[in-house]
Amino acid sequence: MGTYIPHTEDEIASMLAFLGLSSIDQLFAEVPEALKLQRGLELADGAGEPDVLAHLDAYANRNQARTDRLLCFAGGGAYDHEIPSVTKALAGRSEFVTSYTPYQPEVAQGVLQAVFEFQTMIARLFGLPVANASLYDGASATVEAVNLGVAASGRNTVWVSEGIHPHWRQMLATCAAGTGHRLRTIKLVDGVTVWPESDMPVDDRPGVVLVGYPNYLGCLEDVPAARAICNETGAMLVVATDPVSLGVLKSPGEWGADVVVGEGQLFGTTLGFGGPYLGLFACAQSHVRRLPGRLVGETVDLDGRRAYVTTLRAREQDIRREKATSNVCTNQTLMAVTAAIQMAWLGTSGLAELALRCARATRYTRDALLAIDGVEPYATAPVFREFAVRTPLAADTVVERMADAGFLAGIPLGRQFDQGEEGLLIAVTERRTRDEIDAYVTAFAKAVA
Amino acid sequence: MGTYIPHTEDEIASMLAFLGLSSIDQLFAEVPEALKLQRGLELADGAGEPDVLAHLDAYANRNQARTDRLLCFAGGGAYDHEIPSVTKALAGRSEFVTSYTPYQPEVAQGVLQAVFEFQTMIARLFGLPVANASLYDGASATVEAVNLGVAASGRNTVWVSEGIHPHWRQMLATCAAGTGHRLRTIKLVDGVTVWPESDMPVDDRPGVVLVGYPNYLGCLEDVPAARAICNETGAMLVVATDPVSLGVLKSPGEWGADVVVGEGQLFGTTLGFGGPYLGLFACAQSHVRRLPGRLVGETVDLDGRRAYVTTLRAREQDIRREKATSNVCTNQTLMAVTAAIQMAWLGTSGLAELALRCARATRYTRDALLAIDGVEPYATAPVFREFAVRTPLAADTVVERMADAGFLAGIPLGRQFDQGEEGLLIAVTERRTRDEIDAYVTAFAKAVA
Amino acid sequence: MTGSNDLHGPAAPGGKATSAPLLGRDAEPTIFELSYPGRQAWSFRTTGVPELELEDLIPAGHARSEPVPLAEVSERDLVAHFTRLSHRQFSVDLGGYPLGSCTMKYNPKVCDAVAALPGLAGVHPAAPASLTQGWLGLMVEVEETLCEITGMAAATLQPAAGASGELTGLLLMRAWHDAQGAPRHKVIIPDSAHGTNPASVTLGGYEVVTVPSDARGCVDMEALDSVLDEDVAGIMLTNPNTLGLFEEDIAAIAAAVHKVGGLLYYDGANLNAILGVVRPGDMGFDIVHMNLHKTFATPHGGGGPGAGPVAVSERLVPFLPGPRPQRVVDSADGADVYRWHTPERSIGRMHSWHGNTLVLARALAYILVNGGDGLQKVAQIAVLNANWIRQRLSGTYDVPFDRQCMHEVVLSSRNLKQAHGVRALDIAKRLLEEGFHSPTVYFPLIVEEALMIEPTETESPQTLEALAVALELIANEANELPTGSMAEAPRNTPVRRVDEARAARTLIPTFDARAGN
Amino acid sequence: MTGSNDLHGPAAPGGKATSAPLLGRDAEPTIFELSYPGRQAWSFRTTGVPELELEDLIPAGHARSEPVPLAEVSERDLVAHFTRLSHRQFSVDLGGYPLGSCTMKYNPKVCDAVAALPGLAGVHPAAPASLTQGWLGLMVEVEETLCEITGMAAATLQPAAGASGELTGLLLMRAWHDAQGAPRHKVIIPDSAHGTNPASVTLGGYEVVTVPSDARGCVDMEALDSVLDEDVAGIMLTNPNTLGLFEEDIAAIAAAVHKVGGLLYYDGANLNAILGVVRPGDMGFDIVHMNLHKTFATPHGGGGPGAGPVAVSERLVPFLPGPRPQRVVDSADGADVYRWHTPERSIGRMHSWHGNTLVLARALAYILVNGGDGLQKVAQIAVLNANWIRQRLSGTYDVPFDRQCMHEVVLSSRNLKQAHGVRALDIAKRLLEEGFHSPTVYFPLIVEEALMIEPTETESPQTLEALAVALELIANEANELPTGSMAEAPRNTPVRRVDEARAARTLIPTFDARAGN
Ligand SMILES: Cc1ncc(COP(=O)(O)O)c(C=O)c1O
Ligand SMILES: Cc1ncc(COP(=O)(O)O)c(C=O)c1O
Repeated sequence: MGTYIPHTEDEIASMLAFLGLSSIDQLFAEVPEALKLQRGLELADGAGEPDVLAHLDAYANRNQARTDRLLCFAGGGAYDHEIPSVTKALAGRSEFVTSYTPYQPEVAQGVLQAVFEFQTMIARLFGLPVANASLYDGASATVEAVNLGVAASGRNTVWVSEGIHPHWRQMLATCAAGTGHRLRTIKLVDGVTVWPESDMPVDDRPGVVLVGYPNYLGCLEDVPAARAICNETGAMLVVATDPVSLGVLKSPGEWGADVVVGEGQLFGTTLGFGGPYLGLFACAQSHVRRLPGRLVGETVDLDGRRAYVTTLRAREQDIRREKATSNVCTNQTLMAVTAAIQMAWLGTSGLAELALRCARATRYTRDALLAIDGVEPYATAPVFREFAVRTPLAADTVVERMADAGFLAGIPLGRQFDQGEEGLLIAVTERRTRDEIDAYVTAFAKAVA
Repeated sequence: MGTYIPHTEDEIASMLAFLGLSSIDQLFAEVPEALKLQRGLELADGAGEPDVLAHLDAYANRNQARTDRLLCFAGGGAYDHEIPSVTKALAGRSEFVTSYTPYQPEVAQGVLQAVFEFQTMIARLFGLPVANASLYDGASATVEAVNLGVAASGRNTVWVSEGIHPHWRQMLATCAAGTGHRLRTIKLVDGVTVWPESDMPVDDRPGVVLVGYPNYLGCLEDVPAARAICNETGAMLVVATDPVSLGVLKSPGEWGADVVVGEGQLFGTTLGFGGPYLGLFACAQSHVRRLPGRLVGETVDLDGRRAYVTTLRAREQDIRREKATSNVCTNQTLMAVTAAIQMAWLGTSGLAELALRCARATRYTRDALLAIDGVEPYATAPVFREFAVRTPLAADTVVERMADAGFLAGIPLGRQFDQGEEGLLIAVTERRTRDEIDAYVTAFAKAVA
Repeated sequence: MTGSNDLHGPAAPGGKATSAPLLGRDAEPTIFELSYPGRQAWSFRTTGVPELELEDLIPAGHARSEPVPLAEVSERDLVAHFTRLSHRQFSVDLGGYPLGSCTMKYNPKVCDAVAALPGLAGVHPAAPASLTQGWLGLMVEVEETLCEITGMAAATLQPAAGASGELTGLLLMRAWHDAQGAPRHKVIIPDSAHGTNPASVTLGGYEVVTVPSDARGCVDMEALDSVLDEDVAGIMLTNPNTLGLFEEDIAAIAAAVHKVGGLLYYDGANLNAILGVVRPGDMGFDIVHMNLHKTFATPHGGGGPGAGPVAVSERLVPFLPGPRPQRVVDSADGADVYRWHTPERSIGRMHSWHGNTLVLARALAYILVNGGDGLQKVAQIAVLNANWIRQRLSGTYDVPFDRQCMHEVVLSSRNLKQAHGVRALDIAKRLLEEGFHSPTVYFPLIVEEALMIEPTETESPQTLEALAVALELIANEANELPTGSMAEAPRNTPVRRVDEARAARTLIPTFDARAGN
Repeated sequence: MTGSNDLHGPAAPGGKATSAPLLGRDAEPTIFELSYPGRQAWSFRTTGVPELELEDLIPAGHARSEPVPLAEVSERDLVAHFTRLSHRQFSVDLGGYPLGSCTMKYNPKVCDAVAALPGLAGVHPAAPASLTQGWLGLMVEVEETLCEITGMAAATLQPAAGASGELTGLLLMRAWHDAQGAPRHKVIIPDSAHGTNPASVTLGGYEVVTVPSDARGCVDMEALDSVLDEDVAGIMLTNPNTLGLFEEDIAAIAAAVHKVGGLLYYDGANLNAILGVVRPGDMGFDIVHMNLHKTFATPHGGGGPGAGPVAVSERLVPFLPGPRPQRVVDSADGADVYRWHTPERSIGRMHSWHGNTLVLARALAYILVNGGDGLQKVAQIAVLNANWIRQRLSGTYDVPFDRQCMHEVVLSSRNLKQAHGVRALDIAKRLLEEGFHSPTVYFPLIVEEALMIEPTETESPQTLEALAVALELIANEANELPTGSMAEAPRNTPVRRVDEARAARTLIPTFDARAGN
C-alpha cells in the first residue's frame, strides 16, 4: 500500500495506549455503527508512485489534442502562448505552491507581496485602480462582476452582449437562478453588439451592461456606445476583456468601464484542459467595499517596516457570512503569482510586442484562409487577434480532418449566433511560425475541398 | 540578440563616462591591437530562448536510444533506476543548483549539511569511516584512489584487475603517463580475477591492488584473496564497487578495503549520455590527510551552535598547490546532494529492496536468455545484478536489431577480455517489468536467430 | 580619480539580498521599484510572419497611447526577486501547518509530475471529445472514485473550490424543489458553520436559518425541529463539524429533514476524517461537495487553486451541471470510449470549461497511491493525531467539548485570556517562533478564543510531540511572564506583527496607490 | 486524563521549522536524527518479476548481515528537511555573488529545461553512435563553437572541470614532447596562478617553476627569460590573469616560449573577459581549457558539476583524448551523420564516458541565446562592471595595480588591516550582512589581504552601486567603530562565524564520528 503516513505500527499502538484505546476503530466510536461502511472502499489497493504515474500517462497518451502533437489554433479564452522556463521555475517554487491563504502575514510576505504586485499589474492593464487577488476563472469573475453591478446600481436587469464567451453566459444564467438577476441577451450583428434603444420604461432599464472587448469572435466592440447607455440609465458597465490584447488596445478602464474582468490563463498558465485558470477582476475605487474575493494591501509592521496583508476583510464570507459580497474562499492565488511573474517577464515592452505579434499572425492567417475557395468571413467587424470564418462544410468535420493533418484547427461555433454549423473560431498566437501557418492553410484548403 | 545583460545603452554610456572613456572598446586598450579579433565571432547571432530550445530539441529527437523510446538493458556503470519526483524536486532547488563551493560557511549550511549527510551515507555504504564530498566520476575516483594508494604504500606498481570498467582502466593508463605509475593488468578468467602469486621480487610487488566488487561483468570477485595479497605485500587494497549492489552485499570496507570508489550516478542522477555523474570515494581513517577533494566536517559557530564547514583544507590545491593530494577544485557537489536525497528516499529498507529487485530481474532475464539457442554465458562466475552473454553473432548487430524492436539491448563487449565480438553486457534494473523482460527475450531470440 | 557615479537612478538594486531571511530583515522592493526603463527579459519564437505595423492591424482610435507599464527587469533580477519572496513565505514543505479546517497535509511531489505531463498540461479545453479521450477517461475515473468514497450516484467536477461546490449544490437544491413544483425559501445551517455556507445560501437565493449547537457541540435537535417546515429547502452540514466533532444524531437529522421534503447538503471540508469509515451518502446526504485541495492533498497554492466536485444521489443526477464526461463503451483492454453529455434538466454550467482539471488529475494520483485501504488509514491516523493532541493539551488549554474529536480539535485559550490577557492571536504569533504555522484562530465563532488544530496524518508523532511541547511552553509563558511580552511575538520573522487596521484604514491595494507614487 | 506520552523516541521532529531562517536560527537536525525505525518513503514499479529469495540469488558469504543504515524518513520529512536546508543556503538566485575567479553569473532557466529534455537526459552513454546521432551532433556543435571562440583547431569535451582540463592539457604537452623524441621536465607558472595549476603540473609529472609578477602584475619578462630553456615543456597562463589584468606582453611571452620549443597553456577561467575580443589561439596559445560553468553560465551546483573542455592547435589534434564525436556527412537538411573517432596518437581517456554532457548542452544553449554578437557584449559589460567597481572603490580600498582591469578587480584591504586590524576575512563576513556574497579573499596569494571582486555582466548598475555602497560603509565602519566589532559579523545568518580550526582539530567527517554516536 502506497502511503504518505509516517506512523509505524509501534507508534500507533503507543498513541492509542495514551488515549486509553485498544484499537484504532475506537477512535470512531462516536460514529453510529449502523452508518459505518461495512466493507472496504471498492477502490484498488494503493499502488507505488511509478505505477500511478504510468497509469496517468496512459490517459495522457490518449489525448490527441496535445500541443506537442497538434499545433494549436484554438483560443476562445485559452491560448497557447509562450511560457518561459523562468516562469515555470519561479511559480513552481514550493513556498508558493504548498502554502495557503496568508492568514499569518508575518510568515506570508512572499505570497502577499507577489499578489500585491499582481494586483498592481492587473489594475494598470485594465485601467482601473483596484484589482483583487483572483477569482476562479473568467466565467466566475463575470458572475461576480454582474453581482457587484446589480448591487451597485440597485437594479437586477442585466444586458448581456452575445459577444461574451458562451460558457460565461451559461454560467451567468446558471447563477441567476439563485440571485434572480434578469438576463437579457443582446445580439451580435456582423460581429458586434447592436444595443437596443435605452429610452425604455424605468423597470426595463438595465442595472448592468456587459460587453466583450475584444469579444468572443475577436471583434472590437464599440465600448463608448455601451458606456453611453450606462450613462443614460445609471447602469454599471462591465467589460470582459482579452488581457493580452490590452498590450496595444485601449484599456476598458479608459473606455469607462466600472468593472473589468478577464481570463488570466494566458499569463503563464498551461492549457491543462481548462483549469486551474485565473479569474481577473478590477473595479473603480467606489466599488472597493463590494469587491469579491481577497485583496492585499500595503501597511507596516510593529517596527514600521513595509508589509503586506489581506485587507478589507469585512467584505468576506468568513466575517460577513450571509451578507458577504461573495462566497469565494479558496481562489486561484498560485495562478495570480504565476501571472505576476509572467507579466514581469513580459514587461512593458514584451506585452506590447506579444499583442502585436498575435495580431500580425492573426491577420496573416485570416487573409490566407479567406483566399481559400468557399471560406468566408463569419463577421466583417475588425478583429484584433482572433477571428471566425465560415467553412463550406460543418466546422466539426473540418476540425476532425485537420487533426489528421496535425492541427487543432479552432473551435466550432456550433449553432450559436443564429448561424449554421459552419462557423470556426480561430486564434493565432505569437508561437505560430509562418511555416506552421502556411502548412495550416494548405491543410485547411484540403480539408474544405 | 538574446541577452541576459541588464544594462541599457544610457547606463553603459554613464558608466563609461565615469571611467573617463568614450567607447567601450577603450576598456580593452591594454589588449594589443594586433592580437584582437578583427571580425565578429563566426557564430550565429543571438536567438530567442524558444528558438534555442527548439534547436536543442531537434538534437534530442535524433537520439533513438532515449529511455522513452528504447527500454534500457544497458548498464556498465550507468543505470536506468527509478528517480522519483521528490528527488528531482529537492535536488532542483535553486539554492543547491546556483551556489558554489561553500567558501562562506555562514551562508552555506544548506549545501554543507547535505554533503555531510552524503559523506555519512557513503561511509556507511562502503564500510569505511571517511568519504569525501565527491569526485568527477567513477573513473576519476579510481585514478585518485590509485594515487592515494601509491602515496600511502610508497610503491608505484599497481595491479589492476581486468574486471575494472575498461574506461576507468583507460583513464588510469592515461594519467599514469603523468604520474609514472606502473600499471599491470591482471586478467579475468571466467569472470573473476586470477591473481599472480605474490612471492615475487620486492621491486615487482604491488603498491596498490585494484579490484571490482562486483566487477564490470557483474561477477562477484573474491575480495579476501586480493586482501591477502595486500597483507603480504603491504599494498593498499582499492575496491571499485557498484553502490546499489551493496544494498545486500557485504561492504568492501568489511572485506578489508583501504579505499573504496564507485560511480554514484545510480543515486538519482539521469543517464544524460554520461555526465555529469558522481565519483564516490571513501577511505580508512589513516588516509584522511591524503584524501583528494573536499571534505565537510562538523564544528560549532561563535555561539556554540552546530555548524558545518569544509575541513582539512591544507590537503587541497588552493593551499598546498604543487604538493596537494589532488588537483580537483570544482567537483560534482550537486550530484552528491542529489545522491543524499535519493539515498534518504530509499532509506535503509529501500536500498536493500532495490538491490534485491535488481538481482531478481537480472536472474530472471539471464535464465531466459540462456535458454535461447546459441546464447551462452560469457562467464560462469556468480553475478549479482549484471551479466554478460555470448551471442551467436556480433553483439553490435544484436544491439542494432534490438533497437528496431524497441530495446537498448546492452553494451557490446567488443574485443576485450581476449574474446570475439560476441559478448554483450546486460543490466536489468528494478524498473523492468516481467512483461518488458519477456518482450526483450522474445525479441532477442529473433535477433540472434 | 574616484568619486560617485550614482547608478541607482530610479531603480532598486536587484542583486541585494538583505530581504532574504538568510541574510537580513529588510523589505523586498516591489518589482516596480526594481524596474529600469528599457530593460527586458522576454523573448519569443522567430516566426517569419510579415511584420505589419499596428496602424495596419487595428482601426484608428483603438490603440492605446502608451504601453502598459508592467515592469522592466532583467531575467536575473526577476529570478532574484521572486526567489527572495519565496524565502519570505512559510509553506507545508518547510514545516508543520496545523491550520484547522484547511487540511494542510503533505502534497506529494509525484502529483506535480502528473500535472506537468505534456499529454495533460498541453490540451486545449475546447478540443473535441474525439481528440481528448484521455482527459475524459481520467475525469470519469475521478468521478467514479469520488462517488465510491462518498457513497453517491454521480458527480460534477466543475466547481473550482468548496464554495463554488456549495453554490452548485444549492442551485441543485433549488432546481430539485422547482421541479417538484414547490419552490422553497429557507436553508438551515448550524451556528458552527463555515462562512462560505451562509454566503452561498444567499447566492443560492435562500434565506439563512441558523440553528444553535448543543452542549456536545452538535446540532441542537430541538432547535432543529422548531425550524423545520415545508419552506425549508434543506440543511447544510459539515460532519465531522467545524468543532471536529461527529454529529452523532445525523441519522435522526436526515430523517427529520427528509420528512419535511428538505435535502441534506454535506460540506466536505472535513471529509479527511471519515474516508473509508462512513460515507455521506450512507448518512443520508443528498448533495456532497469535496475539497480536493484538502482531503486529496492537492497543493493550496498560497490560497488556491482547489477543486470542489459535487456528488449527488440518484434523484439529483438529471440536474447536474454539464456537459459531463461519460463512458459510452466499456472495453476490457483499456480502450473505453467517452463522450460529453449534458443531463436533461441540467442547472447549467459552473466553470469556464470543465473544472480545475489539472487539480483533478493530481487528486486522482494521490487517491491511487493510497488506494482504498490507504485512504481509510489516512482517516484513522488523522483522527489519531488530533486526539493525541487533544489529550496531551487538555490540562493546558480549555477543551470546550470534552469528547473524542475527529481529525481536528478545537481548543480554547480563554483560560489564558481571562487570567493574563493573552489572546488566541498572541498564541498564534508566538507559535511561529517555535517553528510551526499557527492553528486557525477565532473559528468556529461559537468557541471563544478558539485554537483549531488539525495536525493531519502526514505529521509524525515526533512532530506532534514538538507541537504539544511548544504549546505547553507558550501556556507556561503566559502564566509566568509579564502580560504583554507575548504581544512581541513573532520576533524572528521578516516582518513583525502587521498593522491590519492601518491597511484597511488607508487602503493601498496597488503600488500606484502608495503615497508618493 | 492528561499527561505525557513522549513520542520523540529516538527521532527529531521533522515538522518543526525553527531552522528555516524565516522562523528561527536553530540547527537543522541531520537526516539521521530525523530517522525513525520502520519509516519509509520509497516505492518502485510493480513488475511481476518472480520473487526469489536472496539466498537463491547470491552465494553464501557475500550477503551483508545488516542492511545499510541510511535513514528512515517519511517523504514529508524528507521534503521538509531538504527544503529547510535550501533556505540555509545562499545562491546566485538570491543575490549578487561577486566571488572573483568563479564567474558567478546568472544561470538562465532555459538551460535547465534543455538539460531535462527526455531526448538528452534519457540517453545511455554506451548506446552506439547510430542510436545517438543527436548527442553526437550536439557535441560537434559545441566543439566547433568553442574552437571558434578560442581560435583553436579542435577540442576534447571530456574533462569534467577546469582542473581536469589542466591535467589533460599537461598530458597532451607531455605526449607532444615525447613524440618529438625529447621529453621535458619543467612547466612554468606565474606566482599569481590558481592552485589547480601547480597541482596539475605535478600530476602531469612535471616540476613546477614559478616566475614572479612584475610591478604591473604581469609575468616578469626578465625572470621568465632566465628560466626558459630546452627542458621547459611549457608555460601555463591565465589571461587576463588572476589579478584581473591583461598580460600585455603575451605575444613576446609566446614567442619566447615557442622559441625554446615549449608550449603555451591557457587556463580559461577568465575567458569571460575576452569573448569575441581576443582569442587564446591568436595570442599564441597551443592548449586552452574552458570552464563552461564560469564563462557559459552553467550552474555551479554548490561546488560542481562543471565542464572543462580543452581545445588545441592543429599540431596537437592527433593527441586528443578519444573517442571524439566527428561529423562524417555534412548535409544541408540538418541530417548530418556523426561517428566516434579516436585520434591516432590519443593520450587516452579523461572521463568515464564522454564528458559532462548535460553541462555541454546547457552551455550550448547559453551560447546560442547570446550568439556571436552577444558573447562579445558579455565580455564588454563584464569588464565595464569590474572597472566601474575599481574606479568607484579606489579611494576606499587599496588598488594594488593601478591599471584598467578586465572582468574582475583585486582590491586590498591592507590599509584597513594596518590601521585597525580589520582583515579581509572580516570584510567578507560583514558584507554578508549587507546582502551580498563575499568576494574571493586571500587570492591571488601575491596580494596581501586580497579582495577579488568579479561582478559579472549580469549584475545591473544598481546592484553594483549597492555593492559599492556596502563596501564603502564597511570601510567607514572599520575606520570609525572600535576594533573587533567587525569580528562579530555576520550577525543575521543561521550560524555565526564558524570555528574552522576546531573542525580540523577534531575531525567529524560523518555523523557517526560525532561524539556519542
Ligand atoms: C468547513 C469549510 N467549509 C467550506 C470551506 C470552503 O472551501 P473552499 O475554500 O475550497 O472554497 C472551507 C474552507 O476553508 C471550510 O473549512
Ligand atoms: C584561475 C582558475 N584556474 C583554474 C580553476 C579550476 O577550475 P575548476 O574549478 O573548474 O576545476 C579555477 C577555479 O576556480 C580558477 O579560478
